[in-house]
Amino acid sequence: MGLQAYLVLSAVVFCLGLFGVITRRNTIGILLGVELMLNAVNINLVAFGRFRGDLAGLVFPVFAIAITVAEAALGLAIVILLFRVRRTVMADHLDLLRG
Amino acid sequence: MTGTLATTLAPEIGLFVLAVVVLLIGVIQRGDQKRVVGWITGIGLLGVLGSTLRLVEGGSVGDGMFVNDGLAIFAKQLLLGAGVISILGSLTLGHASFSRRSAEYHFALLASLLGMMALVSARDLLLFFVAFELMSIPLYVLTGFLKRDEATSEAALKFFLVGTVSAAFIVYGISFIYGVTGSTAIDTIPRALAEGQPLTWLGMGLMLVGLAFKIAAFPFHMWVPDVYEAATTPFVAWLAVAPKAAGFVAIIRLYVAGSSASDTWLPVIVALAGVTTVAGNLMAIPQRNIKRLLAYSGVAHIGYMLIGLAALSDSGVAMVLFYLVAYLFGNMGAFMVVEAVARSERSEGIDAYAGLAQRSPLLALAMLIFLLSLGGIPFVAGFWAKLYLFLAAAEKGLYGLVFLGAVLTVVALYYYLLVARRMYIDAPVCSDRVRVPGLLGAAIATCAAGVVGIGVYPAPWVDLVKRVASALF
Amino acid sequence: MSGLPFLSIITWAPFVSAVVIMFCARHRPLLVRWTATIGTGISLLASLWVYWAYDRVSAGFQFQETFALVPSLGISYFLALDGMSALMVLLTSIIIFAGVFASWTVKQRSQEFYALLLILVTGVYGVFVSLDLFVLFLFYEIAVLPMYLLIGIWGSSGEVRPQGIFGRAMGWTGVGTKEYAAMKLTLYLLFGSAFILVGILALFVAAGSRTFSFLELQSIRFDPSLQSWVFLAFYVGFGILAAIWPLHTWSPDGHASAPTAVSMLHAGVLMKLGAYGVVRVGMGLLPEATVQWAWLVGLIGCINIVYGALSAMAQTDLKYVIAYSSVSHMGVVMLGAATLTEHGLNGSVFQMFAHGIMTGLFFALVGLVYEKAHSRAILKMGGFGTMMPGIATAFTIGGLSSLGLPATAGFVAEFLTFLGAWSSAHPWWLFPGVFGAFITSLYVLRVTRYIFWGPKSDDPHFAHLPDAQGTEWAALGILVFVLVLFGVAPGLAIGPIDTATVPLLERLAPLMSAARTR
Amino acid sequence: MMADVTALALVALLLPAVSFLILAVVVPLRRLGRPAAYVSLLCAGGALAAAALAWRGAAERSRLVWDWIPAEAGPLATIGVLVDHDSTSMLLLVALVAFLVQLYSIGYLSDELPYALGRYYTYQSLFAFSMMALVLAPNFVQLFIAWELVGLSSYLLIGFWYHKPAAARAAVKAFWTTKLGDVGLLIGIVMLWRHTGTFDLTELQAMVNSGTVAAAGLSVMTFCIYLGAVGKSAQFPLHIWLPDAMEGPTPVSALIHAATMVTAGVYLLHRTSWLFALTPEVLAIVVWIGALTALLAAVLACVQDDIKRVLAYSTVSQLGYMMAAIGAGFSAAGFFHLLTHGLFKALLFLGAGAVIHAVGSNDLSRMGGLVKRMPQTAVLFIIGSLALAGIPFFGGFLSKEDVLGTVWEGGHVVPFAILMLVAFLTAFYMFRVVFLAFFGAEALVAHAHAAAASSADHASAHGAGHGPGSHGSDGHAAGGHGIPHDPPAVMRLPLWILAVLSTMTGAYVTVSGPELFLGHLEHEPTSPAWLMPAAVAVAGAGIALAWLTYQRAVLDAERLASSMGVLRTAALAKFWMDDAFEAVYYRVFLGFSRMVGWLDRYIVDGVLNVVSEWTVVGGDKLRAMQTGRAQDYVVAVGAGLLAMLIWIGWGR
Repeated sequence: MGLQAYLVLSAVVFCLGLFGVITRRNTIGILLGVELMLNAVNINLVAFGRFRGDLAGLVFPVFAIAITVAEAALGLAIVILLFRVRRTVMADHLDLLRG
Repeated sequence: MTGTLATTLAPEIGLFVLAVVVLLIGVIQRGDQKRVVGWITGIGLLGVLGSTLRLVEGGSVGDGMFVNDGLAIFAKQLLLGAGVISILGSLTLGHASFSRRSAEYHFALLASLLGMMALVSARDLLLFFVAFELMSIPLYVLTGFLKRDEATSEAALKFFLVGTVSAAFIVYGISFIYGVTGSTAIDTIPRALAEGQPLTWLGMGLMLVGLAFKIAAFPFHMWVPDVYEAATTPFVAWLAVAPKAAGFVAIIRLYVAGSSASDTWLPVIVALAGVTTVAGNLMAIPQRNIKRLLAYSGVAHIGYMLIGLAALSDSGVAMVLFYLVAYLFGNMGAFMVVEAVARSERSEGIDAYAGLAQRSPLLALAMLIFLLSLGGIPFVAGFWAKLYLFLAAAEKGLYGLVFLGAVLTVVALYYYLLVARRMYIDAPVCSDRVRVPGLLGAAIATCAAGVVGIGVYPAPWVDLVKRVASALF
Repeated sequence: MSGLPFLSIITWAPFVSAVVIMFCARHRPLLVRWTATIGTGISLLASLWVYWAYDRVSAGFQFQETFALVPSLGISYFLALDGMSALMVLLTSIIIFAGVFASWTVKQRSQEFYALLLILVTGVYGVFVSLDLFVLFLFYEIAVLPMYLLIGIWGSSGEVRPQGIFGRAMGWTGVGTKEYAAMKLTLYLLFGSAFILVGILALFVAAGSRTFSFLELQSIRFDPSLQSWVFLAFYVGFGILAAIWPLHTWSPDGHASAPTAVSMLHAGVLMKLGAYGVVRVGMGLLPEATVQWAWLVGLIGCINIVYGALSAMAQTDLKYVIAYSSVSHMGVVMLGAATLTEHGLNGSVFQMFAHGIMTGLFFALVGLVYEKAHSRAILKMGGFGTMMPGIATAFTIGGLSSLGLPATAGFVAEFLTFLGAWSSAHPWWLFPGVFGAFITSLYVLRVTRYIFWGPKSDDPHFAHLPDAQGTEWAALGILVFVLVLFGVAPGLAIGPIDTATVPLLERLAPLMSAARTR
Repeated sequence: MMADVTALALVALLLPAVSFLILAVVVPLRRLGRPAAYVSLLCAGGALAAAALAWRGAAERSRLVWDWIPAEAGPLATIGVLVDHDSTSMLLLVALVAFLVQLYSIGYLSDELPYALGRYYTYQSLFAFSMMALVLAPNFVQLFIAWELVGLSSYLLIGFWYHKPAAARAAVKAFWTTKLGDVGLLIGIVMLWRHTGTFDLTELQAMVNSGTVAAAGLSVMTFCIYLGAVGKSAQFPLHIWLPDAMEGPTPVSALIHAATMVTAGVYLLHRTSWLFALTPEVLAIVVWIGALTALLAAVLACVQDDIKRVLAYSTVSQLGYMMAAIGAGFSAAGFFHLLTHGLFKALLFLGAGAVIHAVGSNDLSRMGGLVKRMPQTAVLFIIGSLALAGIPFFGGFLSKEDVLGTVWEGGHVVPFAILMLVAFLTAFYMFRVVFLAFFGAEALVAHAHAAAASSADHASAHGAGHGPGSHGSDGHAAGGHGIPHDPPAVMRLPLWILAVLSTMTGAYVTVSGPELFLGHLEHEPTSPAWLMPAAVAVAGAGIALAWLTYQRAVLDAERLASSMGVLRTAALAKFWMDDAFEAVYYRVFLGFSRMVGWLDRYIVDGVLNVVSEWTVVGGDKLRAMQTGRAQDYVVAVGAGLLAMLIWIGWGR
């Protein structure tokens, strides 16, 4: 399997994630979509690192994963917060601010 | 080496220490934290700002990952200055959560600031990404700071969602660039571009989307009005300036400065500038909430700055930096007035300004000055700013863009004048003065002084930004 | 003599008094007025001195003051004046001095009113004396913006609203109200300034991004194709302020809604600012384009004259009549300039002055009538002459000047313009010009007859109308005196004007002869 | 001596100016009324003396000019005085009539309120100054300036009783109509300047004499200049304003609308006759229009019932005479007639004023048998009428005959015939007035105030309202006095002076020729021998017809009138000329202006409003994009990315 295949895989995952973000009604689902996108990036980085034989490609995902975790935590916190005040986690109900 | 490390990173280290101190206070002092944290943060920021004055241009750390060139120092001063003004405005915030969770607020703010400061100095994509996220994540927190408010949490979620998706775009783009160049150093990008690898283009495009989100260019601006409307005003004042400034510096580094292939970005930036200016101005017209209005007008201002960037020249960059300064004072000032009025009137609608000139003439005058500065009227900073931008674009021959921008200034003045009409022409609903807390007043006065000062005598600032920018090319 | 920075004094004296008014004269109406009087009085005296001391033999730009503002971009605070701007400065001084008196009775928020008015005037002076294009533009915007508040706060909405199907469709835009007029005027003029800005920047860049100085730019020969579009930009930009057709529609609404002193200043001086801009900046810097586009400027000038006059005739609101008459008269100014002949240009500049005074007078009078009768509807009024003979007399004099009657300044201006028109490359311009003057006589005398002549109106509102009083006489007296003085002794103004127009034409002469042979 | 003459002329010119300035600026003096009148009168007297001296001293042409409008290559325009025989003759006429009229007015307007009287004399001074400036004009610029200023004075004086709607309307009409002609004059002057490079009459004449004026296009210029004269001198078709101008006080009509201002056109053409001589085609037009005007006005004069209107039409008619003479190529005859006409027409008007003053009405049917009540006035009026009719030894005899002879000499047979017919009509209508007013049965009409109020003509029908302070309508004075009587001395004196002067000059020139007025002429018209008897016979026939009809009643006036059929209908309708102008003004002009006004408001401005409205609506539409749903925001980011990538790909 060449680099190309990994890139394609990551692109597919990335697009799946994006698709999820756009289409899921549930905010939790959307968060999952985001995670998927970020993981696609990691696939990319690692693949490049592997094929180039460069260490940076492996270091980078470590940082990325750490940040992703922080983001996910924050995202879930916000969702919980939202559920407390709004009693819903459906994304399309959240259009108080508009126009 | 440690000496260089310390001197080069002095502001960042100072900021980090300050953040830790604030956090510790928050941990130790349970319950009502009052304003002491705010004061500490403010004074600390001033100290850090002072330390930036001693920074040496060209100092670098970590094999050139982190470089303090003129641009970076300038940007850091700008960011810190904006932070000070914002703190000044938020010191008197009356919300209960501000008394209880003051340390939390200030820590987040300082963390974000730290991210921005790292971002403007970053010369390595890894650092760049980390700094970018360090800047962004606290902003989501700060947006949702008033936890009990329905709108606030909604805005935080939207900001977060769009923000993380954009971050994903950025890092995805970074991965491609890394893949092509085999390095995370930013310096290698121009060469890769010159080679014409499509993946480089894809990567740069993806990154540009992420940055465009940060600076809120159309159509990546959509979080802006919602967040501005819902978040606390002093924070918004800062949010409207600092991350955008950082974002611009990043764009300048990646797409404009010293890049041999930079002219190839011209059509993109021109297109972004055009649509952003038009959309921002048009969408601001029907707004009835002053913060939303300022949000959209902010989008338009981003468009103007992009016009300057589109010149892809040292004078273009210089003028963008100048614009940022003018925008800092004008925009933050306007938001501070909004805060003052909102606190007294319990409304952020434009109607709340009816007859303000007769109730509090000075406050109205200050608002008028800020609006005029934003609108680009002589003798206040915004005029020179806009003019210089157009000048830079004209030098590049982008007369179409200049003309578009100049004409849209008229549209912008339309909605600014609608506010002016409320303040000056309409009759007041009640006659008592709007009470402005002293510190907030000081923030407003600072901004007004900045706006008028630059407006009357812009030469030193122009010289400064020109010097900073010319080093990049 | 040359020790004092006269031009700065002229320019900034009103501004200083505005600041004094804002911060020191709070809630003391009389002090406000006297401060304004003193501020504008200083300007008036200084401009009289400057006008008198201007050396007509050596000509050129005199009373120069320079101060580098942004050296890195070649921007400097460079003031100087030649014969043309000296006259314009004098005009401004006269109008604002009279304007202060004419608005003596403004009661509501008078402090702000005077402050804004004086700031506005600073802008106007600034444009006339600046020789740095950038600073000129800066002052230009200053001169436009306070207008919004001045009209919005102290203006008056018209009684005559649009009617008919179109009218109803337009009704909800607020046509006819002062808020609408204020916004329209301000935005329209700023729209024009966008063109000016682009033009100035283009010249700056083409000149090597070194300088905004008029004199230095003048010595550069710009590429004809650049000149061509930059001239159009200037023409549209400044022309909007000069109310060129079809970009004039801000003017009737704006002038009709504005309070007295503002109408005086705006129609009297600000519109001249537009024409001045076209002549000074457009024609002064872009000789090739001037020759190239003269036909357009003249053609639109002709349209303005006739169209404005006919529109004025159709109006039933007194202020609109005067406002449209300004549109018509500005046509004469533009026509004169477009002739590119000595007499035509002299006439053009003289018309700027004459029209400034006469329209100032007109608006002062209309303001007085409105203040006393609370009506602007021509058809409702009647027989006011018996009650306010002084106003009637002054109105008649203004009207006569407006229709170009000799012994008033209006005649000399029109006469010179006609001479210029007939000796220009487009002699037929003479006919619309003369015809326009005739239409002017129709509507001016018609209005005079309706309002001041004839039997007294039966309307009880008009039962007791006092004549002008006290300070109002001062305003009227000054304007009538100047109007007649310059009509009887036009040499007072033509002399200095000539020193400015002749060098301008000398630059154009070779190009024109080249164009003719082609 | 020469300098003295110009100085004298200058004094004559400036005295009224001084009086005007004093009265205009010193408001309290003006408000006093009578003292103001005395100031004006004093200046007019001084001007008269100076003018008389200048007239006697004028031998050579001399001029005195100052720069007026400077220009790079020497002054563009000058002002000053040009003194020669013609101008001093005219100056004297103007000064004389002006002085006499001002004197007369003291009596005539004795019932005016002081401030109104002061205003009247201010205007009078202005007029005297402007008219003299016109007469003495050394160039076209000053001529035009003065030309317009006399128009202004005329406007102001016609509208002296401005609260009368008819007066207000007449004033405006007069101004507009003459202004229409002035448009032509101005164009002519401008074109001529471009053609020759000068405004100066002396220089122009020198150029014409040396033949350096190119003929090409010259006729257009002279025609344009002639248009000015058409307006001012009430030639067809712009004669319509003059009869209406009778709304002004009668002394004003005498001065401005009979003796002096209306003859300015004739004077202008006489002054520039050397120029017109280059364009015979224009002169032909002048003859024809002159003759036509004379006939038209004479016909109209026959059907008027208003004594002033008869005189007004007669003035128009006589102006036609003068013009015809000028058109025939011998302008001196026209000018001569101008001078004699000035004297006797002023006399007639002032006499009519005395009658109106006494009777309280302009209406001929309210008069009758006045010869018993006011014998002096009757005699004076008859002297004037005889002069106008062209009876030997009276004022107008020789000048009229000169005119006829000139036209005949010029070979204009049809105009000559017309003018002969007009001579007949002139005698007829003047004596119609004489017989109706002074002879016949005494009209037993109650001279009530009501009648006095509606003194004027039909035009004032709707304007019954006199505001407070409306202390004067023509002939108001006699209302309360009961029986008509001769006017007071202050009014009688001017009448007598005019009558004597008119008759004396008439007799003198009948005997010795017109040199007195015209100086030495290079070539006199040699009229055929049969002309004098024929002219006198025609005039006599006219008088006879009037006598038979109105005194003896041998002929029934009604039947005589109705026998004219269509002509009478047309005459009563003023040949529909006024209607035509009114229709053009109201229908075409106002209609067109309304259309332009509408266009401006709804199209030109409408486009602007629509565009700005679209901008606002566009903002609102764009705003709808901001749905408030987070996922849509993400979609926007994605779409933006896509667009950007496509754009980049495109760009490469």
